[in-house]
Amino acid sequence: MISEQLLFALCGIGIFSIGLRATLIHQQLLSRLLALNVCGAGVFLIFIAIAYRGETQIADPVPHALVLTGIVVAVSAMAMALALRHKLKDLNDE
Amino acid sequence: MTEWLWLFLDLTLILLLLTLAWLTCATHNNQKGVTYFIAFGLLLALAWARLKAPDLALAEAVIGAGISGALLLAAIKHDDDAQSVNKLPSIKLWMVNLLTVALATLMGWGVWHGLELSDGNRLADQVLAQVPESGVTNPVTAVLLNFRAYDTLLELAVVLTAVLAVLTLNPMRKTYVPAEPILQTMLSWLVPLLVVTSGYLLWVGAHAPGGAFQAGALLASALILLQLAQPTAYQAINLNWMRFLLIVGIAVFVSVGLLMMFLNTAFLGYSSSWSGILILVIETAATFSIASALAIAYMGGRPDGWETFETSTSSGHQGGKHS
Amino acid sequence: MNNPMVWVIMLPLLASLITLAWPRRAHWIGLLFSVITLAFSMVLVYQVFNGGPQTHELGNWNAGLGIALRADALSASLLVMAMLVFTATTFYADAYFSDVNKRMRFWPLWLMLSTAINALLLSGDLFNLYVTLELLGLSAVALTALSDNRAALQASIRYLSIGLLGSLVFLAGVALIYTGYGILDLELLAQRIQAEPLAQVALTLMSAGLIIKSALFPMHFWLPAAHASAPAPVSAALSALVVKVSLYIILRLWIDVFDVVITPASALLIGILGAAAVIWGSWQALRAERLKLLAAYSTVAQLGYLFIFIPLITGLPEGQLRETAFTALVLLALTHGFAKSALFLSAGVVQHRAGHDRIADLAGTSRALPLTTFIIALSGVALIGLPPSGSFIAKWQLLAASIHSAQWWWIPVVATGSILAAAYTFRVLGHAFGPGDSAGKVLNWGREEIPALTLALFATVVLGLGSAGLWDFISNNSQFIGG
Amino acid sequence: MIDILALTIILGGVFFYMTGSIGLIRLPDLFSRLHALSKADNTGLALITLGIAMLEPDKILIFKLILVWLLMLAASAISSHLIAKHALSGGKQDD
Repeated sequence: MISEQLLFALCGIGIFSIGLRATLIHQQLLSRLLALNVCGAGVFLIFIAIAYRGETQIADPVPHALVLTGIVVAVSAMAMALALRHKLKDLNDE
Repeated sequence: MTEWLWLFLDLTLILLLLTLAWLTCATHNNQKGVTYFIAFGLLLALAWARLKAPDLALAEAVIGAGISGALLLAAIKHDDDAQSVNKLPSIKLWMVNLLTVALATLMGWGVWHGLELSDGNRLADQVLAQVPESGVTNPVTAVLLNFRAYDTLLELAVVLTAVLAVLTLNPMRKTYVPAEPILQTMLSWLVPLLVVTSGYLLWVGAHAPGGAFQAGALLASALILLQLAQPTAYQAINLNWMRFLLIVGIAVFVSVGLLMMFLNTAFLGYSSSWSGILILVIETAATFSIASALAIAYMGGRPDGWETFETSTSSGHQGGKHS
Repeated sequence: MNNPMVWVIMLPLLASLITLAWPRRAHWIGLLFSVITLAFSMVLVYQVFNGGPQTHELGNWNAGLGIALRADALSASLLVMAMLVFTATTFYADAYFSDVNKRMRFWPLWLMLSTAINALLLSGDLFNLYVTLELLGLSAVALTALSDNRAALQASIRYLSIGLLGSLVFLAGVALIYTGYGILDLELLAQRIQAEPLAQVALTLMSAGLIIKSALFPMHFWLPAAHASAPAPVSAALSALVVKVSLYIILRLWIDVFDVVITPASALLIGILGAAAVIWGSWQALRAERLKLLAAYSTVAQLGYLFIFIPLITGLPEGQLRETAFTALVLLALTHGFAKSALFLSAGVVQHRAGHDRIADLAGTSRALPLTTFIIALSGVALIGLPPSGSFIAKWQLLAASIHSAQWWWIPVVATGSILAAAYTFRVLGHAFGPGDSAGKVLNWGREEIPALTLALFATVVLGLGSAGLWDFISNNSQFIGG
Repeated sequence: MIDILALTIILGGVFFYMTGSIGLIRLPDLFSRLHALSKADNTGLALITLGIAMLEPDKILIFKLILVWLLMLAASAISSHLIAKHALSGGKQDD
């Protein structure tokens, strides 16, 4: 039977690839931003999948801490990208 | 029997995650994309819970789906529906597809090989053995604020940088209409509840899932709700306080770190009998900074008077050239 | 006062907070703190010179569990270069921004950029590298967006999404490393790593992410727009430092940590990309119509040279020859850092004075701005690789290494690149010295020109004449060669 | 015995949820969708909360579950109200 780690890690790779493909394809900022966030979620899922150590054991806390950092970094980057987008729209409207 | 049930549930979750990821990425309609993305974030929180990462499930629900969702929805509020979609030439599209598939295959191979190679423990045993020394009992908090506290410090710097960018780029959004009475009634008891819950999360982070980031994000959502109900509430805000709140997290963190360097030679090397209290102090300060940062990110820019006070109070430093 | 490594990261960070809290005195705080930080970076070099590579285990946790700061000759010399460029540019920037509000926006972000660069150069941990990369990327984008016109905003949006993509791909590689080895610390990883599929896949991912960020040839498309549209001091830092520190991680990974994994074919591939960057970047620089765009394309080319060193170094046997090639690489990186920042700063002066930086309309600049023209010429000398600049010695050693490792095919690339560099430099100078209506008197803008002149002199004279000292320093204190 | 009862109640909750979701997809306009979703989901949530509470020995956790249920109830009632009111006042009715 396939282990949960491999199963979810492969899912993470799948999500990463979907996001990566969309990042490369989309021209428009917001779609690209969503794609980048999906892409990041895939990487996070790989980390958390391999941190899982079965029903009985505590999971590895290091990847959890790393991903928590990653989530906060991702939301900061998103806030900044949206601010840039807003400014550009304002300039375009003028 | 239960094993197969788990496998079935896992596969369902994975399939849903992949589908939502695909839908988020495939649509050209911003509104749909954002909606799918929020749903994706919530499902991801479920996946974190499944993989025994409750700290992350909390963080993802509050930050990943909640705050990001709010930011995105606020951003697309005034978008036109019609999106001009210029399609890639099909050769380029196929190259991208090929690249992605090749990379995914490589990564799959790498992960498979990596799982074979590893003993499955990695740093876990080492970290768990040291957790009693760290001053807290929640291992994730121990890693975040003691073993790898430096990462967390730089992460706060990342948050501050993003907020500085938001503050420099735009003035605050001012298009809010007065809220429904029913929403205001709800908020009058929901906001205090959120504040209390956020304090609880901060406190409980020492020994159970929770901590500064979850607490900060929750506090930020309280601020955002307040803004939705009372659009004028922020015009009275004291700008010096706002500056103070933004920097207090890093300032306390660095001060503690440097103080410990004088006492114990290593930057952030807490004296072990004090580490619990030091971590709580740092986390409290960080909660305020994160909350104010996320709230400002939602407001979309600087409040009135953020920049102009220098010109009004002093002629200051002249340009220094063209003379 | 016991550890300069901590101080060079914490001082700019603290300064950034103070400038935010007290914007009225921002420029004094910025200048003061960057000078002190520069002093600490020199202390660090002194320590490395006397005591070999330095380690600081943060939080008193051993490096596997916690994070370690590390400095060896490579990171220490890049750090000093970064701080010199940064300090000079800080003095320049103090005079550059005339708008009060803009200056207020500039300082906290600028010091945050310095924090990120220093933290990245000293980081000894893979995930920590990711966080510093993000800090670097976000502060660089925010600074680019400071010149708030449409072109700059479009460039910075592109810069941001490309940067995020790069760091995510890098992070995916880190995830694979942690999967297989359970290690994030670079030194422990170097002991543990073997030539196996996992390591190769992970290295491919991490390098791909970093190549995007350091704008190696096929991934260079975002760089010229971003670097050319940012305010001049920001462009100087972006071109001289920001792309270079991503390249520093690539070097660290390829030559130090993953050296057993590297195959000659992969080294050759990255070298070929570097060669393509040299030719393409120089050609585009020659065709560029604006001075800042020329400088940006020239960055693409100059980074290419640094990548050509990778197949040479991995192709040489351990020992004297390899050390020499490696030192030449460092020398070239340092020289380019100084020369390119000087060029961007002078371009900023020209732009302020003339209101534009179109190369074709520069006629008369040499009379109106003699010192600035001189600085442009000096940086040109370093970019071409004429004596006595540091890059002359570096390129000489690059040719020598090509011969020693029997990879003669790099020689025509270097020759072509240098000829093209000479062509684009003389094109600018030719226009600048041309007869023109240089209305007005001779101008010296000391506060802007002196920092630029200092940097240009470092590139051409100090590094050229002082290269022997650098040679000793690198070959005795590098982790790379095991010396 | 209590296990089987709890399981039945939880399954009942799942049934209500599914009905609500089918309603969301199949019903023709915003108001009936909203109706189906809020009614069915609240009932479903109540049943699932009840079922889990029966299985849970820890009293504090039961209290927390009830709190979750109440909060969800308030949130869904108010958000449905807001969506409906927005739609009535001239917002878009389609998705």
